[in-house]
Amino acid sequence: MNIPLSITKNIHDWLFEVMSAPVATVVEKVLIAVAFLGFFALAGLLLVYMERRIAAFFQLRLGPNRVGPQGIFQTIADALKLVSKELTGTVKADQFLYKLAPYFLIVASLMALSVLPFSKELHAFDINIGVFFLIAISSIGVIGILIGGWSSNNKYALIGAMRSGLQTVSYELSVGLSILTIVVLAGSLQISEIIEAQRNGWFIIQGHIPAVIAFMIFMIAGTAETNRAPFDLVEAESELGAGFHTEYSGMNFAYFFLAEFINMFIIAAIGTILFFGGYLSPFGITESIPLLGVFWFMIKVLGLVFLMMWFRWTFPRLRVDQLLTLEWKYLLPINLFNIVLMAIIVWLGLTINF
Amino acid sequence: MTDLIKVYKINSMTNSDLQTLISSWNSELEFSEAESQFLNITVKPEHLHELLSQLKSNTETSFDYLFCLTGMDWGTDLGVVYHLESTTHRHQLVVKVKTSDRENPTFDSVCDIWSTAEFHEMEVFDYFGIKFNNHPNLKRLFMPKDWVGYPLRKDYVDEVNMIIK
Amino acid sequence: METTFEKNSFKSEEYFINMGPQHPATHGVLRLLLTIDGEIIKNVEPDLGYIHRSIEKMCERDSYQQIVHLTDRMDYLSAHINNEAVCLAVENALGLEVPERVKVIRTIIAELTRLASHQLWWGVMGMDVGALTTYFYGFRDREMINDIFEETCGARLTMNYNIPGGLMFDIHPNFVQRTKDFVAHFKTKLPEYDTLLTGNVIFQKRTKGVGILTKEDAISFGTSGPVARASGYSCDVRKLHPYSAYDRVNFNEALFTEGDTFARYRVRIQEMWESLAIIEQLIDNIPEGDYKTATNAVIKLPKGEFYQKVETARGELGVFIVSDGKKNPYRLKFRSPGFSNLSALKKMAVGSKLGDLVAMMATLDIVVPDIDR
Amino acid sequence: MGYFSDIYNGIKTLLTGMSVTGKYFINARKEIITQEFPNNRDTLKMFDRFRGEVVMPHDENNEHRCTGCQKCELACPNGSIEIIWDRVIDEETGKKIKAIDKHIYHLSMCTMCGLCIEACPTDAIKWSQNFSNSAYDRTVLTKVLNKPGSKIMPGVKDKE
Repeated sequence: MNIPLSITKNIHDWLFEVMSAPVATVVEKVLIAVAFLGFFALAGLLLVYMERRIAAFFQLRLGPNRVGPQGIFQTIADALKLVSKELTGTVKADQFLYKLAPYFLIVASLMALSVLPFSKELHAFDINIGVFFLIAISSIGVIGILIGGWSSNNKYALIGAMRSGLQTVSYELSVGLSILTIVVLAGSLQISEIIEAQRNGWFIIQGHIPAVIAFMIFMIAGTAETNRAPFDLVEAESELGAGFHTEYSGMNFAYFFLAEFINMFIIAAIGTILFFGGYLSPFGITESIPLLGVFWFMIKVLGLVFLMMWFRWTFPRLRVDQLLTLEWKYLLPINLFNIVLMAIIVWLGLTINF
Repeated sequence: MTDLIKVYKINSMTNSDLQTLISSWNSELEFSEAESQFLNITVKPEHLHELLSQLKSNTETSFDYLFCLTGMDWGTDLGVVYHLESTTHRHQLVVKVKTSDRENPTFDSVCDIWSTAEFHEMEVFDYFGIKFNNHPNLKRLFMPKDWVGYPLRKDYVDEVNMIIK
Repeated sequence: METTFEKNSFKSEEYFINMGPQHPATHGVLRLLLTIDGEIIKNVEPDLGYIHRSIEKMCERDSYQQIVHLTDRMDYLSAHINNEAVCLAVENALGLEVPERVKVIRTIIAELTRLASHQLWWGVMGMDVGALTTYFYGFRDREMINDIFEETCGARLTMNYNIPGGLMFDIHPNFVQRTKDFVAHFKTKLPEYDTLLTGNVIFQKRTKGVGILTKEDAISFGTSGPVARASGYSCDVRKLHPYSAYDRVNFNEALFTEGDTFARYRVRIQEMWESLAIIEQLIDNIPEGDYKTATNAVIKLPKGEFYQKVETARGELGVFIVSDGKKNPYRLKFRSPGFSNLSALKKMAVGSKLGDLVAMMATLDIVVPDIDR
Repeated sequence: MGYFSDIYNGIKTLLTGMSVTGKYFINARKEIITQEFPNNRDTLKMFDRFRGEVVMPHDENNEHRCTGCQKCELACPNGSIEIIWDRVIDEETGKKIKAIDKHIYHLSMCTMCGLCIEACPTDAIKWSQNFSNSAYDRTVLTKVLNKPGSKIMPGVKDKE
């Protein structure tokens, strides 16, 4: 664990000064965990607020604007309401799995959050297989959906959960392959190295044609991974009511809801890291101030999140067989072809470097 | 505009032509044009299915569109009124069937001739208690399954729910 | 040699699902009993009566003026056209000739009602296939029509503007200008409907070839309105049996032959253009004159049977009045378009997927109070 | 080749769809169609003909125009109107005439069809334009339209 960024380094040094090394390590880990939990909650609430406002503007409405300035505390009020609500559920549900499911989902998204670099070396967990770790962790979440839908003893929930299973299994492939295309270009799986390799131009420019194709596939498959419209078959409200979380209420429901938004954040963050240079500023304009990396990272992530929201509020939903057709007939072959193309481009040195 | 109406009404048979043609099939039919804008045929229950299927299959009449099926309570008689239209000839016809049996009124179903009759006959059964032979799924459609009585009959009494002015 | 392979060992299991009475896609309190094998629908059985108010029985009790307001509550999206049907039936039975002004105003408002109904349908159709934003665009345009209604009739939905013999009161002085403004506004917005939803590749994939109803089936199931016209059965009552001012306007009957969900969608979009054309032809030519003819305070129809059909936004509405000469009808039957259209659902839905059923229900454009009455 | 043209056309239609919603997003502030309802309750003006509820206008002398002919009661399809009347001696002519004691209006049963106002021969009742009439207690919705102690306007007579 190396956190040399000035603030975090100071805290690190201070902690090891005032207490013995083992205690300091534990305290430091706890502090990091608390920071991430706080970030998780805050980012989730902010994204929910952002979604509601943006949706309102697409739909010629105002959106929440009563609680706090411009309604910014609306989602906090909603969260408080959800916390205070009774947890209802079906009697015949498989109680253990039923209660376990939301935590599965939320732990999976939290773990994925840990490898994201918010700025240069503001990193909780920079392992050398970072991208691989991300893909592996992000597909654990679907188990939460599956057991949630299965255990709530509701047919609508079951249909939703099964749809989610097949959707994730297929689109996992496309996400992985489109990330692989970029890994071919970067030559590393370590996230910090991938970002540093983009100092000479973001990968979407370095890799030009295959990178743009990979980006489009990544956005489509990523939207499908997070079960958002137009791929929201899992909770298709006009077909299944609420899908897999039909029987959940109160905070259990809120976990599902927050996890969806955090997953969206993670997909957008992966997109930023792989295609738009992560925390790197455009043309290196704020190279000297590492803390501004957080700002650039968030700007880029929120831009991609906005794009996903734009998809959601424009497109109709696909049918379940069309979802599979899109993946296996279109995205997968193009993706395989795209990797070969990228390999040829890297081999011949046709990348664009500044 | 009038041309268009003419195009839509091509090959239409007049009421008297229809009467001559249909009366040649069955001599026991009663025809009437009084008090109605259509030609009315009153048919005995036992000839109902035969007449209606002939009305549809005969190419000159070809009444293939059953646009209204009404249950009726004429005080003493229960019955059904069929409003028919031909989509090729665009002429219209009304067929009525009556029975004086109020305990167990039964007619032949016309579901096999016009599919729409399935729902309409369920509605008639629900309101008037008229049963239809060979109906695939005769049950209460609108009223609760355990409702007693047939609410649109004239002798139906419900002192709780009905407000008589 | 007898094979040891048993088919039954691979048999999939069918199960029941209750779609409704509270379900977002059934547009009201309609309950569908679905038998499903995985995602594939094996059987659909509608269970009706959740909003049954026995309007036909109430009609036997009420006077003819009072019946009119009950019809608002049947198909509330074409309330004015329902009112018109009863009024026309009573007027025809009495042999009453209503002033030209009434006929033209009735026609304009009927077409505005149709537009409002189709706009709502378009919004909800988009929502059913998952595009939530269409709902608000549809409502934005519908709101202008509702304002016109509110200014002239006093109510936005259940207007009860017709009375036997004419209209309850004259049109508001702003009516003509507001209607013209609306037509000008909507002509710029209707193409947007196409770019947003009609052309969308996902929408087309969701609707093309889904829920096919052949012409023979459409006729046999007694369907009418856009559902029948999408199957190639020309059944526009406004053309076949013109009433009010429809005999003097020029419009085309929207007719498609594919019979699938997309054809039903296109019929309604086409109908919106035709309705705009009808309004444009009439709005400048509202003749001067009375807004009603005097009738007796107590209307008694002559003894006999009277049938009147009109074209509502959903199809052919028939009003069958049996009169015994008293001040209230002996029997009054409403042949509602949604009832017959719904009966064709089973034919369309069996064998398709759960998502398709929602799209089919959307293009059947069911209003449940119209079915249950 | 149809494979690639499918992809091309598909993406094109998706982008045109996004351009429509994107245009509205950029102009979002100008084209808002919703109202912030309870906040603008005081300034909201309904149309003149809006059917809020039935009221009976009184003039400054606490006089109304209702003769108690009960035509509105008869015209009402759902029995929302009840008139309790009595015979009083007319001061001018000395004859006994009908006069209302109470004109009771059940807003909870009213369907706003307007037949009573059509039927009234003396224009005694009319629509008011108030809205959001819902209440927590049903009895609040049963209203007596004539004010206590009110009389009929002089000169208003039944057309017999």
